[in-house]
Amino acid sequence: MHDADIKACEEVIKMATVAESKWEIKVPDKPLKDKLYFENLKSVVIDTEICSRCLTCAAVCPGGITVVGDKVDFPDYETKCLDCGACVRVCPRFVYEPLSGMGSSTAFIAGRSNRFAGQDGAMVTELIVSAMEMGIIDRGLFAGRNENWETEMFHVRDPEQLAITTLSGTKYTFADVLPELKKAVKFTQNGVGVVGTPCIVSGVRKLQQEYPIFREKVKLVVGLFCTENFHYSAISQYLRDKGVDFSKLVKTDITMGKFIATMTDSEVKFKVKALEEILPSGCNVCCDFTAVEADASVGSVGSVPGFSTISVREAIAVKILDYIKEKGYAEFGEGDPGQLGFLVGHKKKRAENLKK
Amino acid sequence: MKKVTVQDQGLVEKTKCHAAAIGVAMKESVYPLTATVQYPRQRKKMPDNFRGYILFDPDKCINCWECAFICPANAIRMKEAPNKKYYPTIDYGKCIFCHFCIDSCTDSALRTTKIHDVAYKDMDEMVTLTEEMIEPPEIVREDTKLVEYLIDDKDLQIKKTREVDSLFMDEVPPSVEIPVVSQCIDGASCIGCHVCEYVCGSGAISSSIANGVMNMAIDTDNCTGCGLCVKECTMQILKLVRK
Amino acid sequence: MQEVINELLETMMSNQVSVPVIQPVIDMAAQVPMVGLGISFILWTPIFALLICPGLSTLGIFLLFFPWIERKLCGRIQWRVGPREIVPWLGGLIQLLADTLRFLFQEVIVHKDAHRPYFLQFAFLSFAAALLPLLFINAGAVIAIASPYGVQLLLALVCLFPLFILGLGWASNSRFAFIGSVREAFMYFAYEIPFIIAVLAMVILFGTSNPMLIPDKWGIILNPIAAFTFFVGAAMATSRMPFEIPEADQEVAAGPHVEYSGIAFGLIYVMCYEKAYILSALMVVLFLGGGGGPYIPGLTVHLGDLMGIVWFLLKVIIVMTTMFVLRTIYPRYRLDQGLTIGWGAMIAISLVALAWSIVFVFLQQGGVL
Amino acid sequence: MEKEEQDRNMHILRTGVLSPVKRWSAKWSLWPCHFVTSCCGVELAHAFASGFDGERLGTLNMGISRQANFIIVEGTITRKMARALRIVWEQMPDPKFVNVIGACGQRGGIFWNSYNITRPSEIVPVDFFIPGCPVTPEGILRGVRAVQDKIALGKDETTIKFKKVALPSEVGQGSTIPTSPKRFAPTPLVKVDIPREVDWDFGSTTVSNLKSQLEGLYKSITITDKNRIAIKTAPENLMEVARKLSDNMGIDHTKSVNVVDVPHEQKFILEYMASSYSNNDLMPVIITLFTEIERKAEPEFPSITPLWDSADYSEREMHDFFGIKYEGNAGMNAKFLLAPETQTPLRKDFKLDEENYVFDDSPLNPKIDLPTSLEMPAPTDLYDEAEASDEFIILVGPHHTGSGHLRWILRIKGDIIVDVTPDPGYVHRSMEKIAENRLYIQNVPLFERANITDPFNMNLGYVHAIEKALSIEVPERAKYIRTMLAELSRIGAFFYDSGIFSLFTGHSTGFMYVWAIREMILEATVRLTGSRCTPSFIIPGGVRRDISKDVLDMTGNFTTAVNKRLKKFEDIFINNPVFIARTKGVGVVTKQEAIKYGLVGPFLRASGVDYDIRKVEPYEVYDKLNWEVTTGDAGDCLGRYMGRYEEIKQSLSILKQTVDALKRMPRGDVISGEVLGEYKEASEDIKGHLYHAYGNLVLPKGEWTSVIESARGTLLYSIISDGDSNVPYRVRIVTPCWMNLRGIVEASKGERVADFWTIYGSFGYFPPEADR
Repeated sequence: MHDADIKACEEVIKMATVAESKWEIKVPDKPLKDKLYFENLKSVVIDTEICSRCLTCAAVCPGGITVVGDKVDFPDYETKCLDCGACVRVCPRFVYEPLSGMGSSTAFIAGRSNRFAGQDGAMVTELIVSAMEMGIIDRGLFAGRNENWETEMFHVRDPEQLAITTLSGTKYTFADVLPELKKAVKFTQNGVGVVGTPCIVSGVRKLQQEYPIFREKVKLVVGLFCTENFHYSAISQYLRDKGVDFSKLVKTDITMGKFIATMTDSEVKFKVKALEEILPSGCNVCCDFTAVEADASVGSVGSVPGFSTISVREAIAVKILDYIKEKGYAEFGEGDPGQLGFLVGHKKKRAENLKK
Repeated sequence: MKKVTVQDQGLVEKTKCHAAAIGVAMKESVYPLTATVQYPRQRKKMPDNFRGYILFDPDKCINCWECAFICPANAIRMKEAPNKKYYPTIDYGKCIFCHFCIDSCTDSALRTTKIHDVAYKDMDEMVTLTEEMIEPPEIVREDTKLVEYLIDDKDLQIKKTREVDSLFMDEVPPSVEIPVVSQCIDGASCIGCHVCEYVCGSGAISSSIANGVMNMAIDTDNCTGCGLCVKECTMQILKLVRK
Repeated sequence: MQEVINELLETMMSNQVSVPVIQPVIDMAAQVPMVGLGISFILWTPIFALLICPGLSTLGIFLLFFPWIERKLCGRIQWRVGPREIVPWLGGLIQLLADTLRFLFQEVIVHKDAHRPYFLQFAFLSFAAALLPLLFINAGAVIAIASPYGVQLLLALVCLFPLFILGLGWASNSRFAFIGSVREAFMYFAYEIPFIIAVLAMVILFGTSNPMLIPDKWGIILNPIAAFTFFVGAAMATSRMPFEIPEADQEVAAGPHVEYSGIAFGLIYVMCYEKAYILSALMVVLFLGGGGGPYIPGLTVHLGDLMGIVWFLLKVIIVMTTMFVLRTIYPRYRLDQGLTIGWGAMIAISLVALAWSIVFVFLQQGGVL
Repeated sequence: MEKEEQDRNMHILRTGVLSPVKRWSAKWSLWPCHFVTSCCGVELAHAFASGFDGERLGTLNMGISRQANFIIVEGTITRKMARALRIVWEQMPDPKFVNVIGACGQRGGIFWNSYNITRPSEIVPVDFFIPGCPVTPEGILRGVRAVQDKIALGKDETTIKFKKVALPSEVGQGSTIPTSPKRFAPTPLVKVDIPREVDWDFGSTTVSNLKSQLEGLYKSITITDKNRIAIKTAPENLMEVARKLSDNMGIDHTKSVNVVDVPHEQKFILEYMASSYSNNDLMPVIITLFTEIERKAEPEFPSITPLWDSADYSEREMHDFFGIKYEGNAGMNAKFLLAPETQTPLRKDFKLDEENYVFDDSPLNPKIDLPTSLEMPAPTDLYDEAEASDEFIILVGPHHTGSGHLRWILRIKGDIIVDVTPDPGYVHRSMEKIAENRLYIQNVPLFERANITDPFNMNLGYVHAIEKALSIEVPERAKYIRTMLAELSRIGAFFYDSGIFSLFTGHSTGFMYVWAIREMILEATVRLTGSRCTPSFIIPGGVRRDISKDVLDMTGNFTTAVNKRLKKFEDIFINNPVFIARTKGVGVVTKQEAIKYGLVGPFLRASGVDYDIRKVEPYEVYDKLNWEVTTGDAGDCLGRYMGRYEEIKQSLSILKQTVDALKRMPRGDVISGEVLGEYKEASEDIKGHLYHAYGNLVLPKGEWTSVIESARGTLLYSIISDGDSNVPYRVRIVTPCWMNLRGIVEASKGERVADFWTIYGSFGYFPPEADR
């Protein structure tokens, strides 16, 4: 064959290897047929006040759903909405089936990290860092805060970064975890570990269910025990009224039905019940206390002070815990599912009560 | 290691050096090694790879925005043409003549010229619109001679010829052709936002809805491999692959 | 009244510059009443010397064209072209005309810290004062004031220059001008003594200080050491490289000149050329045989006095060019080095020159030479 | 107002009976004042030197503003320089004209979003703008011609005429506007001691040695790369560690002082990069000593200057940039590089304007608030103090024939210099800040602008840091090409400095001669790369394209052709007894002083330290070539100059060797495939694929420090990457001139006033390089 012929043949072969790229996308149903998907979302979730502000929609929206004030909104959706339907596909509450209970928990362990100091056992930190060390993930998403106790997301990529004091400790305000998760997925090479409240965990699972890329990249989901969460504007105002000085605030905590804000020189305590007046509407309908969909859930409830309770569900969590045990990074004890059960029940009851 | 020491000059040495210095001056005043290009009347010949003013060919432009993206001085901005495509404009008040744009232009839509001596009376005129970049411009020229610097192994030789150099190259040296096309590597993760379709300047990406299923397709024949869709895809599921 | 005029006329007519080749023209013009008087007035040697050569006109032409020569030559040595585009076919000959006119029309700024009256006066005075020594210089046989003490007078007047430069610096009230003036004062003392001694050596050698009586002998051959001292002294006096210390552009930003603009600067700028012109003329008279030159058949006879002038001017141009071309050859000495050279080597050399002259004269009188 | 001012000048020329004469004379006598503001000044010098000889047009460069009637603003006018520009303009007599050359002086060029530049057209009325970066000499002369035509003929016209061609109008598919190519990682990981596995035995022994010596004082000791060790300490222990390093290991100077702002972690990372000139084994090793302090408005930290004096000016710089107060450093009361009104610009919360890629109605360039006052503050009570001690103050610069673009405050007593205070920053164009906002590849031309007399080395240093980070092996041919280019530019820079030196000693012929030689070098550069001064030719992984044979021949010829002219230069300048008298024994820097003040490059070697990075830590093909390091013992101006001269002869030999090697080599790959990835075919010529291959370059996380021997000495680039963003998190550049600034100051003390310029010239100081 002549050279030219060889070349031509090669061309043909090359053309054959790259076929036309085609793919299909499932278009979700629209309850309101003539409206944009966002308007559907708005009418079904946002306007009915069952939105949990998990921001899963914002994480996928190519147009620009964001939070305006305390509400999820899309101010100029009429022009910017691309009407792709991603928001309704991922919204955990568009078709809402409230979850409750303990999920598929296989074990309840109490643990305290030897490496990190936290509000309780610092086991969230420990789990993520150990996963990083094991090479399962290369970054973890934590909610930090600024000097005004507003939450700010933080991509932890190195255990040393966890020395930052603002990362540890419980925050009782919503964090923009999922939009950050999307950025993290963009940047990550190995995988991402994410920490979040039950609603966020649901969002992550929904994302993973819908889009393989999240299944592939989000390797570890640590849930947090959660009774309620607050809008920043509401709770900060409330706390200020109670005399909390944010510049001196050291930590916030809910124990034994009491909200405790510890400052450098004093403490402010009040009944959690009192906070019900500012409870976000989305939390009212939520019955999930333990983040049932998470790989593992962590919280202070159910173990002695200084320890965190870990509710282990998935194999990956077991693997990490084994690693921790092997390395001796943490002390372990027995968790008490009973206490947990009480709070699970309490949350469910509250939702049912409020529903009425 | 070489150590440099400078000896003191003795009187004889000094006198010699004085004489040498004066000697150079005397010799140069008779047979000078003049190196001057008398610019407005003569013009130095620039090589063909000279980086000067930039011309543009809209027919070759694939709308990839790479010239604008790579411009370190942000001198290139894309302007919407009547045909809804975006073409570059150059602000010579910012341009640093690094020609990163030309080296980024896959299909040689941008090309160089040897124009580099221009005076503007105000800064607003320095913005060159796409319309003005297509045809070679006219500059004020007073030169009648072309001067070429030649370096042989003895000295710099200055060759003067009575000709008026053309400042425009007839041929644009082609770049190595590396055919790449955009492909979807994870169609299941597509959210169907059409961003890729909207940003595509060549219309290679198409979509259609039938029976509750949206069909997306990239036409590899039309795809210019500009990579904009890859860059814009919010889910990062597009990739440039070799054809 | 008539007698006085007649006497004056007689004096005039007896001391005319003789140019045989144009004598017929002059004679013809003399027939016309007023024109003839005018022509003979101009040709009257002192007036001719003052107005034509070596006086104002020559000086003016020098100032207009000498910097061009300098710039062209320096340009050539420096591998470039020099002023040209103004008239390409003449090589930019009238470049200095443009510069001068431009300075004339440029604003003269007197800044608010300057001493306004002196600031302006010194600029003009220094220009005027620089003209005075011209009276005592002869171009060949043409001189304005022939005096037995001509050379001394000339020296005395030349020594006035630094005073004006000091004045310029003082009136400018600027730090660089101040440093420049101080440097000028230092240099003044350093070059003045060897310079005067060198001239004295020549006066002794020639046995006269009347420039008219100095023979057409080449002093540079009779006493080369004195010639060298004089030349270096002149370079120092005119702030030429390597002694351009007071006006060091890169160091004190032209020193005393730093605040001057417009025509005031123009005057100062040309002053340095005036100075160079006068010192070169003196050098020509003392060392290079003044207006003397080889006999050129035909020309020498016909041109008469003009021939002396031509030789004189040619020599002046050569000396001045040499002096100015120094700037392409040398960098600048430091102030203390300049002073060391002035007070040390130069005085020593000048004393040797003096001794040489004395020995020379003794030998001459003893009939050895 | 400016329009009026501009009209006034033309009005003077247009009115009066003598108007034609006025116009004719003004036309042919445009004397530009030396307003050398930045790198375009190099090309201005070329336009007025033997290569193009602007004097032909009647334009004679004049040092003094009072006598000039024309300003050619050469590029960047910084906030500090803006005042000088206005003052100089006001000092000039009417009628006067202004040309602005170079993109920096127009819409800012590559520095368009710098925090420290202004636009000359907002300060003085401008007659003509000449584009370019830098402008070619032809462009400068074209500008002069345009002004001449404006004066004589009243022709106020742009000299280029574009033909408008209608764009295709058949409406195709429209497209949306893409987003910015820059990708900033959220809460980036900023860590300067990321360990790396390297094959370096000496490193592990050094580390264990360090660990035993610094027991209890350090937090961690990490090998971050070959020859790079990072030591982390607590803030209070840093001084002690430094003392131990200095006493026990002979670490005697700092190469760089760096601060990294990490707002999301509420901390500053304070770094000192130290190395040794006295311990031969440790010469190539750079020890990064760092600590973390809390981020607040004005944090305090003890200065390291009592131990390492070489850190002095860099600490002052960091004080300007970040507001960190180094206690014990004398310069903490005032700004050093920046204008007084600029506040801590390198903190991350100080945002620069973002690029706009779309041509729309938005303004073409960001708004700049001009400095309001024309005062140029000198240190307060300096005058009184000087007067009390019978001293005299002279301010040299920023507009002075012999100052370059910075200000020197000379305290003199009689003819003796008592003290010199430098006031740099007149060309500080905030490269470090801008670099944090640009793609890695976009910073290649940026850093080159620091020193356009030595562009290839400037390029090479930055590219080296990237290649180190990515562990790229460069093709052999590219290595030779790079070595050739680096030496070419070293020779060019030497001749630049020689020219300036000869001007400073008052020798204009020396200047003209070397400028003619430089013209040859630039001719070679333009044929090699397409640009005279700013080639941006070296890119990560190689060079932009292969070099053809005839250009190689020409470059090879240069090495012998230069001799003829060099001999004449030698006779008239180098061997000139007056020159030797001026420089011998002047401005002596002893070996101890040189080490103490952290001098670099040939100026260090002139004081007797045998330290050349090309030998110490060989890069490219220097270890394969035959050449010698030149040192000297004298440490005076002549020694420094002759040392460099000797070095240039070595460089010419290296150049010859590389050209010969390249001629023998077949044409081939010049860009490493590792960096090109998918675009491997472009390895001979990047044309068409530059953005594809480099637009999304991301460096692995950590700090990547490269040092190379540039023309004037050690050039250090330190890139901190977060591993995610395609822009650097922080880039620290320490240029040789910045380090040598101290040398000038110290060498000048006790010398005579006129010697200051000799010393200044002998150090080859190039302000844009120092100020960055």
